Amino acid sequence: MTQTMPPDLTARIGSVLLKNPVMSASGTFGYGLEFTPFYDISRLGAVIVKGLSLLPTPGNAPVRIVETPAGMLNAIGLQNIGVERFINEVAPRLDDAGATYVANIYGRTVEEYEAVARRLAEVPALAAIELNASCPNVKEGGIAFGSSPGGLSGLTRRVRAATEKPLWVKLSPNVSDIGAMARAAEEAGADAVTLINTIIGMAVDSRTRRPILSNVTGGLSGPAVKPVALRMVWEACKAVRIPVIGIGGIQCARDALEFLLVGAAAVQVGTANFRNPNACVEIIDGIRDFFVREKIFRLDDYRGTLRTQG
Amino acid sequence: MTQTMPPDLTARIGSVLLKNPVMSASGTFGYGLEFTPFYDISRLGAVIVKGLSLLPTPGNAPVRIVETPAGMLNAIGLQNIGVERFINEVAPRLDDAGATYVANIYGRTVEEYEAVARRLAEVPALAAIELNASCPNVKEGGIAFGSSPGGLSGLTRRVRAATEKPLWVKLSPNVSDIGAMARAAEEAGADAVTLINTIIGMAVDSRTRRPILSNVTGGLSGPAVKPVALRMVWEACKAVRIPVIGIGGIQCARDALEFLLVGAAAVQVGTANFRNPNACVEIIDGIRDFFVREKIFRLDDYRGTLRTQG
Amino acid sequence: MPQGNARFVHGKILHNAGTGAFYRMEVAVPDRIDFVPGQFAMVSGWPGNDPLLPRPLAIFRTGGARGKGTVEFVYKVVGRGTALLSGLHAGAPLSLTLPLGHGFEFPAEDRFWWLVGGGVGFSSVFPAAAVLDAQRSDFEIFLGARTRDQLPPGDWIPGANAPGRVHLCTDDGTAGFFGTVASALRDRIDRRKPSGTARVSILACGPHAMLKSVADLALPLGFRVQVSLESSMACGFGVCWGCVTAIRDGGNSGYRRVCREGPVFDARRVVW
Amino acid sequence: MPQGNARFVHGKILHNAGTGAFYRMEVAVPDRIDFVPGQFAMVSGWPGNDPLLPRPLAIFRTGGARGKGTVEFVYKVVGRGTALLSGLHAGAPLSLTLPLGHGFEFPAEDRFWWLVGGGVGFSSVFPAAAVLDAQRSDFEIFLGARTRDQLPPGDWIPGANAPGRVHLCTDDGTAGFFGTVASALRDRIDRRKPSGTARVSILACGPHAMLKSVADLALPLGFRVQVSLESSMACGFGVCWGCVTAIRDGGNSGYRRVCREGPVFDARRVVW
Ligand SMILES: Cc1cc2nc3c(=O)[nH]c(=O)nc-3n(C[C@H](O)[C@H](O)[C@H](O)COP(=O)(O)OP(=O)(O)OC[C@H]3O[C@@H](n4cnc5c(N)ncnc54)[C@H](O)[C@@H]3O)c2cc1C
Ligand SMILES: Cc1cc2nc3c(=O)[nH]c(=O)nc-3n(C[C@H](O)[C@H](O)[C@H](O)COP(=O)(O)OP(=O)(O)OC[C@H]3O[C@@H](n4cnc5c(N)ncnc54)[C@H](O)[C@@H]3O)c2cc1C
Ligand SMILES: Cc1cc2nc3c(=O)[nH]c(=O)nc-3n(C[C@H](O)[C@H](O)[C@H](O)COP(=O)(O)O)c2cc1C
Ligand SMILES: Cc1cc2nc3c(=O)[nH]c(=O)nc-3n(C[C@H](O)[C@H](O)[C@H](O)COP(=O)(O)O)c2cc1C
Ligand code: FES
Ligand code: FES
Repeated sequence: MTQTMPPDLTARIGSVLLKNPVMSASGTFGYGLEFTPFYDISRLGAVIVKGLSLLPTPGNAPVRIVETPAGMLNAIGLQNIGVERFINEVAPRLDDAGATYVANIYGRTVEEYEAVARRLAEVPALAAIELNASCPNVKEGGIAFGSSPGGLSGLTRRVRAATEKPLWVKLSPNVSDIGAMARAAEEAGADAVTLINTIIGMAVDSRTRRPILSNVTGGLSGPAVKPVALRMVWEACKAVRIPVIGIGGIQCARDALEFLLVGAAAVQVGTANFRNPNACVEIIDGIRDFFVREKIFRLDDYRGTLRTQG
Repeated sequence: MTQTMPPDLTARIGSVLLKNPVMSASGTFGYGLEFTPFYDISRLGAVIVKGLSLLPTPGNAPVRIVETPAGMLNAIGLQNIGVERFINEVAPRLDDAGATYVANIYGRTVEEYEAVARRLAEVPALAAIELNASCPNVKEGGIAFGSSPGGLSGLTRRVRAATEKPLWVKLSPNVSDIGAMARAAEEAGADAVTLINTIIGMAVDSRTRRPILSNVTGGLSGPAVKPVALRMVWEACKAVRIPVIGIGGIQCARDALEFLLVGAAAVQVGTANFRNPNACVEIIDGIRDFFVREKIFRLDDYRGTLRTQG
Repeated sequence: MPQGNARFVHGKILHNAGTGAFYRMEVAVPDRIDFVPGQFAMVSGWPGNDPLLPRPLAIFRTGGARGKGTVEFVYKVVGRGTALLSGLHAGAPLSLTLPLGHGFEFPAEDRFWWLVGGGVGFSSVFPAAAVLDAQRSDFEIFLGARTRDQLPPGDWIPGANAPGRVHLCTDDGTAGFFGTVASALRDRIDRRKPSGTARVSILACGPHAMLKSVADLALPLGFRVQVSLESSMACGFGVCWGCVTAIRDGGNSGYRRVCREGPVFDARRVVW
Repeated sequence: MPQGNARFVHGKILHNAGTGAFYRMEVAVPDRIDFVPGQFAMVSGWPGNDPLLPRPLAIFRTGGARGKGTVEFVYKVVGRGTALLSGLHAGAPLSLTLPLGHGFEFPAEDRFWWLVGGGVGFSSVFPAAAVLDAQRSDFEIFLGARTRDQLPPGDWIPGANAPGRVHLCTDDGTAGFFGTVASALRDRIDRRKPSGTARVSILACGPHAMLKSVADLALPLGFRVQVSLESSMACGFGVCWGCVTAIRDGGNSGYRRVCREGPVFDARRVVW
């Protein structure tokens, strides 16, 4: 390999500058601190913490997860410590770790979403708020807001008005027209859209005749959903001007590159962290190596360069 | 194993009586005759033939398929010999083979759908017509009709009026509310709904920066989609009174039983035929063995007995 | 909150062979692993994404030195993941995240130890026995299995030589005590000379029903009972919240992660 | 329309070992398999659903008798499926659908045969050579590879002993003719004594670009050229329409299934 200067992996999500385009996906990375034994989490583009609600949430009864072919279903029910404890106990330690971090939030009502967003103003270092308008696993949860353009734009407008922070809206894939959902978020003032959240699925035991998950249905994630996620991210990129953050089944650098190729400004890595806690940093290194091999100097020289004609 | 009389696997789809609940899925079984070297196709509940159009269709340019984690994407573009040749060359041979068979049809316009349905009146032995209102791989194709309840009920009504044959409507999973789609088909006169068709996905080559499929996007099938298919079939069963035929990622008897458990009246097996040409008959035998083991005497004693409470 | 010494390592299988009902596998790892009995590893290594998730296995034994360690596991083939593991040959690569979870505690004041293993549950109590044996504690081992051939080989049992130490029980009476481990414990309790006031401390691992009956039996007698629970896991190190179990803890009751606050819990807190 | 003798069988690997750049695998199957050179099998056997689809491999040789057959394959590891195959040991189960596709034709009137194999393409031309050798036909073999070590072992070549029969070519000149197979063919044509008017019949298998250049060279000379094409396949027996290639056929032109109307096509009909 000839001597070359390292490629510039900087990713820009609106006003937010990330040192690289690889983030951890919410709910698959705890509050970030759990990964400090494995590597320095300040190396990540950003850490997206587990979905936060106004009050601590107990979550669903077990069984909460089940493996499926090349994927898994989860119905955690958004168990979390609540925004209060996040602000007092977690945020300071993420600051100490030098991490760039984003809070994923949800509420059972629009008012709860607003309240959580407002409270987070107290965290100066918080890079952005990711609005989970699509959690399939809480009865009242975001899904109500997340399945129609109207519902989504209403929610987004309200939360937009409640915070100065950059606002990322996380989209549900369980819709007929993902482009329309992305546009609804854009028009309502979102700074970026993130997709995909999990696809609603189900698993049953043919012998006991019972659902495997206490919640009956759960959210599908992992390699199995990658082709669907990639297509939706591609459609969203064509539908909006704001940055699109790609998620879904990313396991290795090559997967991440595919999302960047179809136009994603950055990616998030979720389920892959479970089998390989080092997945995120290995993906960052893999993207860098690929750029060096292919003589690509800046992320933007690669991003969105898919050639669909001849 | 104590001496027992063989369980009754008869499945009733409205007026259509099937000797067992296992059918081949359209597009994965050719015209049925290709399987005669492997087994007697009259053993199947029914053979659903490749989607038929009014005129022969050349289909999409290669590359048409690509493997994905526990699944595959296809963009065949509905290459088929046309309804004329089906009637003259294929149907008689299916009759000779003693097969119960169903024609899967599609058109680029409502009129084409009607015309194909009318022509098929000439095939007395044809058990039913399956309306593909959901092929993701032809630009004009069914998807236009298949993605909104209004579009679907309009198409269904017209085709319903054009044929005396039992009419099954095949639903696209690429929608926000599968229950609403199933109801639209039911209210428009469908005798049954079949689901799921493939989920729209995409695959790209990060190095050449090109899509892998000539059609750019394709339909995802195989084990990867099973959890999503199972959930949608369960929702459809709760939404309508007409029979629901379950499809999606079924590989073995246990998978098929899961669809029957959530309420499907019968199932179709698609991608599994590729790796194992005997998949359908092995699944029939597996269901029978399970019923014997579990002392279940009739299909209806098992179908829809999922216990979601306590 | 972070488990200080947890790490993700690439190992190489040294040997992996079936002995009776169980497989015993030794894996070479980059460094020596220090662990607390009851802690476990998340193990994967088969090619492809199906199965997708690593499988939790209790750390049975570790060895080696700085820069060159070994880890041993004992497992039973119950499904696809363990079947794939059993098919791996010496030299095959394996990915491991370890050591994980909250293991057994050994309070100095406890003087009589009863270690209870049901099925393959012995894989997490034998390491505890090894510790107690090393510190010359007074301990007895109760092993339950469906039939004789479901019991571990005698030479796997630490300190088995000591008379009256090992109690075997089989549901079908083909070996040792005819009945469940719980009934064997009750029997042992009846025969027990009240040696002072020192209470017995029980460490148990095995099927959920067995753990419950042991707790129901021993807690009323004032024994201290620690149980190692099982649960389906995705990550194993506390980030997915998939493995929880309900824990009684006064005003602070709720779902706890079996992989992190557990797998070993105080039996009094477990909501059975 | 149905391929009369195609069947789905469960086989057992007899041996599966690497020789230079290639693996050679012999599989025990329930019955003897009769096949036409150029026909192939769809092969799978790894556990799990990822990879999901079987892989097409040309039938290299078959043996055995009624009730006890064997099939041999030669393959190159290029990706996940072939890598998994290469990791399977003797005794491992394998699923096979075979024999499949339309193989090479051997018209009686053709008297001079040139067999052309590029890369692992020899796997479908050697069986043709074996047939021609058996019927004492006049044939020559052209084998192209990037480098010497990408060529098959000499003793795999049927009838290699006959002088002047085998022409080796390497892109880097490390063995035989320095250049592509196509240029070696041109060279051979130039040196060719016009032995009567009998035309040469070419059977070729290898990279798409090589097949095209062979066709471009030989068709204008009136040679008959049969090429074995590759394509990604899902089923391999004509039911998914995933493997098509564009074929010129007068008013009846269109997409043909490589697995069924092919993999061997008349080079004049192929739309390159
Ligand atoms: C902390 C911990 C330590 C463990 N230590 C050991 C050990 O040392 N040796 C050993 O043999 N096993 C151990 N287990 C159990 C082991 O993890 C499971 O047997 C294994 O994950 C099954 O995987 P599989 O793919 O073979 O079976 P699967 O195909 O995943 O499932 C097969 C059957 O086992 C059940 N099952 C799957 N996972 C679990 C689970 N985690 N707990 C209970 N039932 C399950 C399934 O419901 C199914 O009925 C431990 C489990 C935990 C949580
Ligand atoms: C009729 C036929 C006969 C064949 N006979 C042989 C044989 O005898 N020996 C042998 O070694 N190979 C043979 N091949 C090629 C072989 O099928 C592929 O190399 C194999 O499917 C690759 O699978 P994989 O999982 O290892 O690679 P993948 O992971 O599937 O792909 C690895 C790379 O190979 C490419 N690739 C995948 N499948 C094919 C394909 N079918 N054709 C061309 N490129 C492909 C992919 O695009 C990718 O670049 C044959 C192919 C056909 C169609
Ligand atoms: C166990 C689990 C918990 C999750 N929790 C959340 C959450 O709290 N908020 C959210 O927006 N997404 C959540 N997700 C979705 C992921 O962030 C991600 O969108 C999805 O898993 C797809 O990415 P992947 O295939 O890389 O996992 C969760 C996913 C998993 C597997
Ligand atoms: C190669 C291929 C071709 C298909 N062609 C059709 C078709 O012509 N008409 C149709 O209604 N569905 C078609 N399908 C969808 C299948 O019938 C089935 O709905 C889908 O593949 C999900 O089932 P599976 O996971 O068992 O394959 C096709 C699927 C595949 C893989
Ligand atoms: S397995 Fe993920 S939190 Fe316990
Ligand atoms: S591979 Fe299915 S038709 Fe050729």
